[in-house]
Parts: sequence; structure tokens; C-alpha cells
Amino acid sequence: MQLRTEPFVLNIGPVHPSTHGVFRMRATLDGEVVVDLEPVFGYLHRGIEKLAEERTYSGVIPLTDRLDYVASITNNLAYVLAVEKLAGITVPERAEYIRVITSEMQRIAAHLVSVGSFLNDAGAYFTPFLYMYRERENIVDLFDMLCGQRLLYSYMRIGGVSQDLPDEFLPALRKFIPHMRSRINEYDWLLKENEILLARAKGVGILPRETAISIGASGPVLRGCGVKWDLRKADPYSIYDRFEFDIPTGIQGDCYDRYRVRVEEMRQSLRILEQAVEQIPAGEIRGDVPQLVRPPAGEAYAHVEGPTGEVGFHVVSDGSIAPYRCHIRAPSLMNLTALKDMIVGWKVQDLILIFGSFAITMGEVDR
Amino acid sequence: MTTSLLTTEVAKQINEHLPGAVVETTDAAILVNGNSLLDVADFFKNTAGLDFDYLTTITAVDYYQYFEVIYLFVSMEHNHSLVVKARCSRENPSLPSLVSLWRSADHQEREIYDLMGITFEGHPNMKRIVLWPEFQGHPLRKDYL
Amino acid sequence: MKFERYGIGIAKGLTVTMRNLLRRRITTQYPEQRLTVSRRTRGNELVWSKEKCTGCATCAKTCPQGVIHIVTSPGEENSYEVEEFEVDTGYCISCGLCVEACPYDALYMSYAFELARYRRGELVLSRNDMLIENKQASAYFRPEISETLPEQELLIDRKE
Amino acid sequence: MMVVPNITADAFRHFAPVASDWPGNEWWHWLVFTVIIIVFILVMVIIFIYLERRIIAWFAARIGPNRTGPFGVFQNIAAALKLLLKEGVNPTNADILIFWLAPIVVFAPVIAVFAVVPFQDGALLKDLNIGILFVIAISSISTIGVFMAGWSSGNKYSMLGAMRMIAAVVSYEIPVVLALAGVVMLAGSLSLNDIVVAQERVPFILLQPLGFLLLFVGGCAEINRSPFDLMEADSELVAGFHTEYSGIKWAMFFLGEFGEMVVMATLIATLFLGGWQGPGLPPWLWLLIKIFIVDFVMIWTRATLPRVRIDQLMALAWKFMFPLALVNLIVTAIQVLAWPDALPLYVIPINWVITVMLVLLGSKLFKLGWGRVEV
Repeated sequence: MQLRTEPFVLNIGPVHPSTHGVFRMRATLDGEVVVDLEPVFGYLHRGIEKLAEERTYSGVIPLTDRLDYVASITNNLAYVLAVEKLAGITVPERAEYIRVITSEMQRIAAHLVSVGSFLNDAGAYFTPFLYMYRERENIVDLFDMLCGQRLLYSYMRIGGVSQDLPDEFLPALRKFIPHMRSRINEYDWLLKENEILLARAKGVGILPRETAISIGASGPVLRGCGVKWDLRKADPYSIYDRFEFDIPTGIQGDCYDRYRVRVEEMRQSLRILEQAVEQIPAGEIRGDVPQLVRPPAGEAYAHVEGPTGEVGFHVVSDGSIAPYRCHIRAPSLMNLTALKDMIVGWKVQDLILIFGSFAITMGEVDR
Repeated sequence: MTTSLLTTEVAKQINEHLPGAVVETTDAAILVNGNSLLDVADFFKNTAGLDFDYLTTITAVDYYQYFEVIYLFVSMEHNHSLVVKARCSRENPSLPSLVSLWRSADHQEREIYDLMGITFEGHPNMKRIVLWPEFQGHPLRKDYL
Repeated sequence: MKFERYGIGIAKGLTVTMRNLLRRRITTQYPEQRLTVSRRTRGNELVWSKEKCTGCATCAKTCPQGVIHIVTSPGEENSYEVEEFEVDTGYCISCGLCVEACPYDALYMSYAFELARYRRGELVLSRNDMLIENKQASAYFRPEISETLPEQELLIDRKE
Repeated sequence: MMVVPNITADAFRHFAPVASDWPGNEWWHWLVFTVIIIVFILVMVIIFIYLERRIIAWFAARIGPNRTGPFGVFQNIAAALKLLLKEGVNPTNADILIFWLAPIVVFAPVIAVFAVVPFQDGALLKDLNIGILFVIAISSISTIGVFMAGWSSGNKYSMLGAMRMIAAVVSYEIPVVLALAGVVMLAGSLSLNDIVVAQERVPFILLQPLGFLLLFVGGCAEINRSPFDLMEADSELVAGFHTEYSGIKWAMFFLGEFGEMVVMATLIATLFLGGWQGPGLPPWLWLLIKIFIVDFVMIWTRATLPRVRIDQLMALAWKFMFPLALVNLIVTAIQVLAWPDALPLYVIPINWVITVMLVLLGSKLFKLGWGRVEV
């Protein structure tokens, strides 16, 4: 038997503890059940694409940090790859290794934030969140050592990276890898088999495989649906073809699968890190690139597998020192396309959980 | 590695099915006629051998005389990609929407409408996405100041 | 909440939290306890060496935010005299591109990071506020001063 | 046994062994106990909040409040002072009278419940012969206050939280009462004092493990503790029914909430852990220790577990706990009737076996009902 009540509209956000930034969902509720949902974007729109048109090619790098601010390295990398493709710049070997190492560290850090906030949305009162942040702190420390800041790294440069690894970096990283591995196992004990989490997240917010491909989902959201599509394997940029790792996939594309895919990806990232730390050669870290890059007129699209999905930069050059057009493919924005389909019919609590399982960053969605 | 399909060969295939759809072919991209964009897209999605099931990104560039909308199609099955472009005039910026084929066009077309001012015919929800509804102008146009 | 596992998952979770109860707390109580920051810290301030600077204004050109204001006049012996050199650190995003661009290594990021001010105007630094004689420069892009700074304290080296 | 001088006990044993009938010739007995209870509640709430913040911080690898006073013990007093001096904000849409009454309706029953809780043999405000009934009846009044708050705030989040609260309390009252009925049968009395006295040899947690489990889980749900805290789910409903409250009114809710927690911990300690019974230490200290143990377990579960969904909450009450509570009641009744003088030595293992089997069976059969609703 279904009890019907008068539907009412609930504005979730823009200021709400679980919207991961300033996002607003206009939910129509029938009692506890969501019957309609309209996402409202734009509260964090800063016009980065427009700003990029007025800056030099290297001046855009600090802007890209501010897209997905929990994963600035991968944004940096995507942009830098696009400009390098456009200008035909080759990158020294050591710089490629450093890029891979930093990207994978960043992926672990970003996934820790995603998983932590997902579990926090599920209602595990801040404990897993703070555990994840405790581990993330180790990575942030390493980034601080590497480039002097803890969140907005601006580390990649056109033709390489900004600075070489300090002497104490690799020993600290070697120490970090086994530590992190044991901690991931520990946190799996914490909530992986928890009955309440299974009941809350399993089978909830299912994104069918076909829909996922159709909406252009990428990253853990796509892989959670069982699609084995990871740009590091499908279209290996940088030197990802030299490393051995697996692509974890989910089964049915529910919240739990997305959560598990993220955790497994952290393990795979640790594998890549281990290999990269062993193989990293000595040498130059930056190609011979002038301060003001002037790529020839043309356009290039480069993409990387960021923690949220495929981060792409479409850079159009007119031969001047500033990009003519710099389009950013924001994975979070695309992942949110099917938000309504997934949430309608579930309850308010599931709404929060499903939304949390996307692990979006509003800086990237609104740009 | 995602291979970029040879544009000339794909253009030939399109020409066989939809004569007059291809305007120009370069090494990097195929420029198609704006009016037949939807047919071309449908052809891409449903032709064996092409099977473009994944619309990665849509971009619009303002070239002062015209707008150019750039589509990047990827096929997950064959792991190949193709760039398709379409142009529309500044006076009447409008193109057919691809939402009926790929839902990923939904937010991206809305964003292009919002920031570049190109209307996509057939889009179910052609509203501003990041700016508020009363906003005047389209900021990513080169003449917007 | 299907109890097919009879609450084993819940019990496992409880052991993990209990183990963490006995672990060392991660909090650093900031004003009293401090961790040594990285040698390459990009503090929200610039440090400037008057001797090395030639007034080429590369830093001002590179700055993505355009917050470096530099006025020069032709001096003796084919050189420039820096008349004004101002940085509005309120708009500075500490990206470090100016330091990287400086061809004469005359500009440094600062090692200090506690730079809150009460008024916006106080955030604008003039040339005398930035002199290297009075400020601690960071080793960001200046590896030669790296050894003079204390080694960074890493959380991973802490005991559990 | 170590003899510990016990001022309270001696004093009351002399004047009022067990409180006499209303209207009472020992009027000061009422006065003293009323003051004691109010002070006890306020002090306990402050201690509970302090412990909650501190221990949950330790669980999450933090430190917790440690600035105000030694180890931060005055933090809550400072917070209370701040709240007292804060401006009370009334929302435009609020139904002002109900909005103002709600915190009082939430907090008052919490104090009233302690009238029947014994701190020692006979040391209680009034040894009602319907003690447990009184506790259940009075503590449920808080729910009305919560609903008043949710309704009068004119906020949709508050309303949702209040509706969830009503649903949860109405559902969980049943297994909780059934679980308590087992204890009442064993003790043969509804009076809390008699129940504690009946636990002189064996605390009822050994005789009634299933009842304890049901009361603990159901109690957590009734006083909206995690994992059943979805009435004020901070990550979903912002703050649930007290979203719109501020200042002293909000403080009253907070007091009421933690007061309920004190009540629940005291009730569990009294009914299942033997109340003030215990060797060596003075009885009131035993009671406090047991209350704090229960409190610690509640904090521990809060630090670990995610939140359940509203339909799962209801399913748990009606499909899992309710049948188990009924079976428990029947088993207890048979035991009490068949072997009134049975030695605990035999009854305890039998009851534990029954409990384990029932829980396993219940877990096996328990299925969650609805998930997605077609709209």
C-alpha cells in the first residue's frame, strides 16, 4: 500500500552540508520519496574558459588548479598535454615519470576525499572522513615538499615539470606506499562489509551501463557500471603504457560499486607508484621551452584520466601567446547528466548518498 | 591507444550515404553541413564499423564570421575517435541538437548555448546552465566585453 | 540491512575504531605546536633582492594576476633603476611563476606564511617591505638556499 | 566488604527509608530530591556532552575540546553561557507560541523520569509501584515536543525530521516495552527499586540477553542516537527538527537530547546491569560507572556506524525486533511460570542459547521491504 501525500518542493542547497560545494537540487518530494529533481548549476561559475583567453599559455596553469581543486595535478597535466600536443613539444623522460608519480599520488588523495565524504554522507559521523584525511595529509605533505603548496600545486609546466624532486622525496614516498596499503586494508575492515552501508548503498542509485555510456560518464562512475574504460589503458598518455596495473570495475553501477571502484583504484595507483619509483631515471625535467610559448595556429584536444573521470582540454591557438579558446571537458558535469534518472523514486536520504557517490567538485562542474 | 580514423575515408562513407553532407575534409576533422549534422551523427552511431557510442566533448569556437562547433566522437568498442565540425552563422546561430542520440550532449549544449549563444534545435531543455536566466549576452563570444 | 553476515561487518568496524582510539592523535595544535613547513614553501609574499634586480619587469609580464607593479628609469651604465616595485599580495595567488621567470634570480617566494592583515591596503607590499635582508626567502626555484632552511617535518615519519 | 562512608545514604535511611505516600509527611524529602535530580541531570548532561565530544574525537584521531579549563572540561559551560546570551531568532513562518513551548516540552519529561530512578536502595524521589510504566509514558512526551518544534518552525527540513522522529518513536516503543516486560516478569514488580533489588545475585543482562539487546538498539533509536539518528541527520536534514532554533531554545533541545541519553543509559544500567548493586564501591558510584559504560558504547557505535534509511529503520523495528521481542516475552513467561525457583546457573546458558538462535534465525529471515518507489 502506498500512502500519497501532497508533493512539496525542497531546495537542497546551495548551502547544505552535503552538496560538496555550492550546488542546488530542486527536489519535489512526496513524503520522503523524491518524485522530481532539477539540478541547478552555476553558483561557482568563475568563467575560467574566458579568463584563459586573456592569459599566456603558462599563465593558464594556475587557473587549471582551480577547476577540480582536490585534484589539481591531473588538471594541470591535461592542460599541459594539450598545449604540448599543439606546439609539438617533447617531454624529457624523467619529467614523464614525475608526472606519473604526481598524478597517481593525486588520484589517491582525491579518492580519499571522495570516499571519505561519501561515507560521511552515508552518515558515518566524520570518523572515516577524518581517517581518510589523515592519510591524505601524508600525500599533501609530499606535494608540499615538491612544490611548496598543499592544495593548488601549479606543478606541471609546458615541456616538463616546474622543479626536480627534492632528495628526501623518494625515500618518503617509498615509506608511504606500504603504509598506505596497510591503511586501505584497515579502512576496508571499517566499512566494506558493514551491514548498514551495504543496505544503504547496494542496489541504490543504479546507473545502467548503456545510460552511462550515453551520458558520457567517465571515471569511477563509468567503471562502476562494469565498463572497462580507463584512458590510462584505452589511450595511454604520458608513459602509462609502461606500467602494469588493472582496471577495477563494478558490477551493476550502484553507489556501493562506485565506492569500491575508488578504493580498488587507490590500490592500483599504489602499484603504479611502486613501479614508477623503481624505474625513474635521472636527467632533465624540462624540455627546451621558451617562457612565452607560441604554438602554431591550430587546435588540439588532450585528455587524462582524472580522479573524477576524463579531464580534457580543447585548446585552439591563433599563433599568439594566449590561447584563442580553451574548452574544458569537465567530467563531473557530464556525470551529473543522469542525476535525475538515478534519484527519482528514492528517498531523501538516498538522494544525498547517490549524489555523494559521484564525488563531484563544484569548481569543476561550474568552472 | 585510441586511433583517430582517417577523415578522408569516413568522409567517403558519409558521402555515399548522405551526399552533400560533408563540406570540407582536413587531416584532423570533417566539416559537415549544419543542416545534415543530425543525420551524420545518426550515421556515426548506427553504422557497423564506426559505432560511435560515446560523445566525448562538444566545444564551440567563435571565429568572428561564424561559430564552429566541434564534436569529438569516440567508439568504446573499436577504440577509435573522430573529430567532426559544424559551422553556423553569427546572425542565426543554430544547429540541430544531438541529445536524442547521446545524452551527454545535454549539459554541454546547454553550456554552449549559455556561454556562446548557439541554439540547439530539438534540445528538450534549452536554458542557461551556469549563468542566471536574466543574464544579458553570451560571455564566451569574442565581442562580449 | 540484511543480516546475512550476522553483524560481522559491524563488529569489524567497531574493532577498527577501537584500534584508532588507542592510536596517536593526528591533530597538531597549531599556534603552540608547529610543523616545519617545506623548504619550497610558496608563502603569500615575495622577497626581492635589490642588488640582483635589473628592472627587466619579466616578473610583471609573467604574473597571471597582474599584481606586480614595476616602474623603472634608465640609470647609469646601460642599466635600469627600479623606482617603484609593488606587489598586491591580496590578489596574489602564490603560483610562483614570477620567481620562475626571473632571469637574474632576484625574486624569491617567502618562507613565511602567517601574513594576515587587518586592512587590504596593508597587503600591498612596497619595495622596502620585500627586501631580502629582512625576510626569509624560500627555496622555491632557488635550490641554492635550500640547505639553509630546516628540513620539513613529515607526518609519515611520526610515530603512531 | 569495604565500608565507605555514605552521606546521602545514611541521611535518607534515617529519615525516609522508602518515600511515603502522597501527600507525604516528609516534605523536605521531595524538595531535596527534586534539587538533586535537577542538578544531577544538568551535571550529567554537561559531562555527557563533554565525554561525547572528547571520545568521539579520540575515535576520529582528533583531540577534541581541550582549551577551556583543564582538559577542556569547562568547554560546555562556556558554550552554555554563550547560548544563554545569544539572540533568540524567530523565523517569519514560525508559529511562535508552539515554537517557544516546544523546547520546554522536550526537556521537562527528561527531568520527570528521574523521579523513579533509584540511586541506592530507597534513595529516590518516589518509589512508584508503576515505575517502568511511568518512565515509558513520560519519556514519550518528548516526542510531542519534537513534533511541535518541527511543525512550528515552518521549515521543510524540520518537518521531515519531526515526521521521522514520530515514526521511529512509535515503532520502537513496542519492542522496547516488550523487552522491558521480560524484566518486569523476572523481578515481579514494576518498581525500579524492586527491580534493582531483584538483581542482587545476577544482573538481568545475563538472564535476559535478548531483552538487553532489544532495549539497547530500540533505545538508541528512540533517543535518536547513531545509527538511527536520521531525525537530525546532519548530512541530510541540516539539523532536523531544530534547524531553526538558536540560543537558549536550542540549548534546551540539546539538554533534552542528552538528557534522554542520560535517561536511556540510566534505564539500561538500572534494568539490566544491576543498577546501584556492586561490590566495594558506594552504590551511587556503581550506578554512575554503569551509566558511563553504556554511554561509551553509544559513543562508540556513533563513531563507527553509518546511518540507516527511514524504511530500513521501520523494517528493523517491525520485522526484526518486534517478533524477537514477542518470542522473548513468551520464553520468559514460560520460564517464570515453569521454574520459578530455577537456579540462574541453568537459566543463563539456556537463555543465551535461545538468544543466539533467535538472533541468527531472525537475521536469516529478515528481509528489507521497499527500496525504490515507482513514481
